[in-house]
Amino acid sequence: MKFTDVISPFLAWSRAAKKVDTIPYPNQQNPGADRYRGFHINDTSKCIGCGRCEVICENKAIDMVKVDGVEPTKGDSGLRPKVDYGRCCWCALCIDVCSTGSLSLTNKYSWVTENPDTCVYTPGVDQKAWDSEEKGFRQENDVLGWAGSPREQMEIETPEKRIENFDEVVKGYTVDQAMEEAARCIQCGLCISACPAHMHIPDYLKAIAEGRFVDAVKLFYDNNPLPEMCGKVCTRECETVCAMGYQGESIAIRWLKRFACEQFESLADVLALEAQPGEPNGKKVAVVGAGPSGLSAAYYLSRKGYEVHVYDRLEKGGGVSWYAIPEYRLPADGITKQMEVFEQTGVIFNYGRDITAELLADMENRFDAVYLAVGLQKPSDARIKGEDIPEVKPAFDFLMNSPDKGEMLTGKKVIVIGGGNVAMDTARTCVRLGADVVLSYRRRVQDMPADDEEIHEAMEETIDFRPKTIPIRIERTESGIRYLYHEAKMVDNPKGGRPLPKPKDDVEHAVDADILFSAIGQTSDIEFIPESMQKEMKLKWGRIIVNDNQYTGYKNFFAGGDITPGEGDAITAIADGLRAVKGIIDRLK
Amino acid sequence: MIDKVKKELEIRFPLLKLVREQHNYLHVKVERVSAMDAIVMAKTTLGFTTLQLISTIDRLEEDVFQITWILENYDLCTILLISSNYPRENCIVPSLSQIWPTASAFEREIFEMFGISFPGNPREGEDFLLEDWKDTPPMRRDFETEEYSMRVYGERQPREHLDPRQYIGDIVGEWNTPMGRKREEEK
Amino acid sequence: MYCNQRPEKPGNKKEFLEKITNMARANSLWVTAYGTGCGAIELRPLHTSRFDMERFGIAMRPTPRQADVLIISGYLATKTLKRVIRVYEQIQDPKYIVALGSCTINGGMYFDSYNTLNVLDKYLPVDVYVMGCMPRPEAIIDGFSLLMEKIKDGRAQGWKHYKENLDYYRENQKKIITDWDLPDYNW
Amino acid sequence: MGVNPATDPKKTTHLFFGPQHPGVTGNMSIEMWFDGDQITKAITHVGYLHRGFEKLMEKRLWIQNFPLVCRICVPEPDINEECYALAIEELTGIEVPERAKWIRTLVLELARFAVNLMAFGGQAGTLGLGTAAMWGITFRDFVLDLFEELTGARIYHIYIQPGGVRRDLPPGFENRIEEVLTKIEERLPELDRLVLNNAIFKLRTQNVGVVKPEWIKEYGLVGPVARGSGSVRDVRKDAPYEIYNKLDFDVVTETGNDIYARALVRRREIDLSISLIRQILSGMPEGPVATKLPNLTEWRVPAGEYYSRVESSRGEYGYYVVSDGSLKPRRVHVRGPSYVHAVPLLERMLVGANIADVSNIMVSLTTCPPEIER
Repeated sequence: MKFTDVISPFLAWSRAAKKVDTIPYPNQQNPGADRYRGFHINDTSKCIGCGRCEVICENKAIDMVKVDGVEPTKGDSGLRPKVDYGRCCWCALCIDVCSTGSLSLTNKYSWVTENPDTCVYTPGVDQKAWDSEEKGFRQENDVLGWAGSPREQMEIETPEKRIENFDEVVKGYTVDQAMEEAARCIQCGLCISACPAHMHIPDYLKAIAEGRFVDAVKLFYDNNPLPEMCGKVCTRECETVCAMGYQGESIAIRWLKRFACEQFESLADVLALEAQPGEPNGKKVAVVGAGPSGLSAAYYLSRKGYEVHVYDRLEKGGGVSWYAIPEYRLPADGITKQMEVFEQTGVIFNYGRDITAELLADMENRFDAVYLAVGLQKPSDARIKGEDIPEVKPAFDFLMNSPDKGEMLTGKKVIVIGGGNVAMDTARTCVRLGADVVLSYRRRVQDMPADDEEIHEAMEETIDFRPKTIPIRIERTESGIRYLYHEAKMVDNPKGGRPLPKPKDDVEHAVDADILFSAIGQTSDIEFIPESMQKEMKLKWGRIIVNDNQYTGYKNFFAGGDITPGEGDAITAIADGLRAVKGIIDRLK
Repeated sequence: MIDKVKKELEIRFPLLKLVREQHNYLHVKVERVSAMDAIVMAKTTLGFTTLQLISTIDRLEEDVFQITWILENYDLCTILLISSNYPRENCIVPSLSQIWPTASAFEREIFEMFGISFPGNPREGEDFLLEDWKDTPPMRRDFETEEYSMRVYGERQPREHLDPRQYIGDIVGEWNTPMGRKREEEK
Repeated sequence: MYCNQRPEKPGNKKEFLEKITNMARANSLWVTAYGTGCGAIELRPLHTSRFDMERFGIAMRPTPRQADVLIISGYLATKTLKRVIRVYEQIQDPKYIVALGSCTINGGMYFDSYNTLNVLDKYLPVDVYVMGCMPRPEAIIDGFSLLMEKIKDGRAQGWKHYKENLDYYRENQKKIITDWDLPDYNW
Repeated sequence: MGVNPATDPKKTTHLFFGPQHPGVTGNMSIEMWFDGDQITKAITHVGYLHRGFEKLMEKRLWIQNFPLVCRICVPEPDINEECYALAIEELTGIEVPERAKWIRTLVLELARFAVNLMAFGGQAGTLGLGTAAMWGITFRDFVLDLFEELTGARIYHIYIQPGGVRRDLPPGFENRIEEVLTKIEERLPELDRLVLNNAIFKLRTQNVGVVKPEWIKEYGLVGPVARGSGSVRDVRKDAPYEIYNKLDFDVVTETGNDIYARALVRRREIDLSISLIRQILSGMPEGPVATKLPNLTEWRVPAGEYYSRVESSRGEYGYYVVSDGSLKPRRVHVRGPSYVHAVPLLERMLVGANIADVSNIMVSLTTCPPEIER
């Protein structure tokens, strides 16, 4: 043993004269670090109650519960997370996956209690000492990307190529892409409330993610007998509320629906067991109009055992939305594929029948119930001076008559007035037919009612957008027509709502053209309904007012689709059909 | 190095299946009858003198236990995994406790956790991690730990569980469609 | 060596005497050095110079016979529970239990584990819970402050409760410790 | 826990050491038979901390296991996360960004640094040198402050995840690390004087608790236990993971075979960690710190089996991860170095040792019971 070894430990005494490490008041002086994972806070106004935190919690510490003052709305389940601190392990997985980023942890760490039953609380609802704490563990989605991710990109034809023909613009997902895209779904179900038909979206996304495409199609047919059409042209309310859309991109629900349907040559074969007429119950129902609403009512009634007769003035089923939507968005072969299912279900179609008052009166006698789903027939008046010139045509009629098989418009100049989907369809069809297109719309581009995607694609296709243009009149010239307009500025609407366009100055701008299509909407035409019936029904602005079950109030007459007030899109029409089925079943009991 | 090991093992055990191969890592699957031979050969002639771990996987759907011996060549830091399947019913696996002193503890644990017997291990049956366990061996796939925990230990308060998906669906009547497919049937 | 009779009912002292003794008890809490779970790692900084718990009158004692406080630092495996019961019962009256972490309240991380308790106060009387997984030393100091307050107020009566309801606690304890080989009363 | 009530007919004494004992590491116990004060037989009893991790992991999603695995080793949780993440990355083929690799290595070295400080001080603590133990733990606390700032927690960091790390370094973090390193470095010589140059420490540790070099291969000893007996085995060098192959270091090794040699290895590991941390800080590249993962609740890891290894402060740590292509792991088997150190080796080492040295020997192996029991 060395002597130094005996002495050396005593040198530690020198510490006695140095600064101590002790923290005098640890619990007051030592706050958690800026990123400390302490107790939960939740911005309840930002939270949408998707339940992602509950699913990711490995300790089952988070329960989604109803709280006072938060009502379920579209895109918000009304539930809020309640955290059990007898389970929580401060791992903060719930923070990193929170789809809106509303949930965070504070840097407060001290909570002592005598009563173990008090350790459960709903952050943001129950008052806690750390509610206003600013520091703590916050989501950093740009680092991790757990709360929202980008969408699988689908191949899209280039604008240069696609204006040459009427082939579909989007190419659809490959199987791998679709399964990956569907796997992004977090199964929160917020989309169910947004979808007018309340389709089983999380279920079929899961089926697609797992590669069970047959199951997915069967799930579509639970509340939507036109999935392929919806897969291509639906207004996709569901995607607007998707929880994944807050910090990433919403799931491509529409494209996935389309993908699942396109996996099969024949939908009727897939549904060989499902789409069969039900046990006949001896009752007969007439459906007027073979559009989405009429078809959906017909399909489910037939499966319930009713004898269903569908009447339509056109030669094929599918309705105007089908015919009027151009090939590049909705190819016609899909129609036949979907119509086969209806035939297999036993629906009897009567095509080419003009709907008249006599026919309706006849139906009243022959059928137990009638469902009116005639849609909107008449183009709205543009109320512009000179709209009676023959070169000024309703866009809707133009689209209805298969323009892709009609004459080319090569070298001609076309003006389209309007900002809705019909205007976009017309403009883009004309471009494909070789014309030079000017699109005139009263308000700004962001005010256009058409789908953003449509507008974006139309802009790429050499269409000359002229937003904020107020039409004055249309004149006839030697070679064609001249369209005159004022440039507009936007002023605030005193009644609220969208800003109004007002002429900026008196300068009249002019465009010369060969044809002008007015695409400013359709109105209803209810002249076919006998006056005696009209008196019994409640009408407003030419539309039929119905109750929750689509009942008109007149005998066993039901109505739905665009003839009743509403959103005016296909999926709402389908939902009307579903409700009508329920109404009819209840009424005929 | 690994190439040589692989070659020699393949010559000796033609039915051997290769699972994974890296520059210092080899995983092979052998027949049950040749498992012990392979291990002894690895130790005596191939230089894998250290037993790292004995691991068991309960492959319930195939009705077998997969036993994996993880051996190591200590000097070269090279890993050799030898796997073999044993039938699940009354599973008996030869003990390595005579060859490696460390094997005994691993085997005692497996006996406790899976109920696999290692005849030849002098300390088999001694309590290791558990004390007086009477239920199904806990690591078996058919043992439901949450159910056991709730039954035996209970919880302070039951969960008030509302699944947003179901809750929304019920509010808007998602399943209330004309065809009325029941959620239960779906699941 | 063991006392083989039921515990006597603790007698009541005069109120002012009780207050004075409580004051004294509160300011010298001696803790049994038994790290039952992972929370024990934060007890070490607590008795080093940085957090220095001795200035609050809290000190670690090596044996339960010298201590007043038992810290249950997190989850309790059933095998440990048996030892903890014995340690707790050997502590002289009055005695207090401080429970650290979520695990003691409702199972915490291991709520579905087959080998850990979920609700500690079914088996032992707990005076103070410190939330956190695991609680920081500062939070543990807060826990001790609460315990001191409780003792001063005369509310820390867990040990009396345990004696009075021994049958209830024993029944719960024996439910999960199936091989009960402890003496029934080990004071 | 006192003498066993059952009286032993033989003349040997029968004692339980632990689980309630201040000298025991963690919550475990040793049952011993003595002849005089010499141990004739010892049996380790473990399982007091058994939580059934491996069972629970089969019931949780891949990502949900990260909060769980770090709890297997309380003093050094990061190696568990790292080891599990390495296995998942190997099975899925997820790439880790370069900066994330550097940050991971930094975290692992910081954790090793903290643990060695505590273990080195703790070794002296078992001999009654309380000051050294307190200093060691206080130094470690400074490192924990860094962890708190970086990861949001002192103990359970849950920081490493497949494809990278959870957060980038906070601004100015490098300077804070440097401050802490300087502060501890300044005080390490004092600790040395107190421990390594202490007559008591030398007397109690030299030629006590000898690990014979021939045991190394027989038992598969790793870490400071093996390196204190002349082994040069270190996974960081032999099978480098993350960026260890870019760092310049020599494996620490001593040839004393006894407790003193193991303490010396730990002491030198502290210096090595400081040097490695400095190297990492000077070479840290810029860039992203995490690869985007798919939807975590629908994340399936392709079927396969992998045994991943990292070097912990106690030696080689292994995770045998088996996936059957589903949402949850099929089997995760954790192999901690303490498994062989604390059960077969300790049982053998204790035979012939004195009763007073039991705690000393046990701590010199840095046995971590949760690793054995899981």
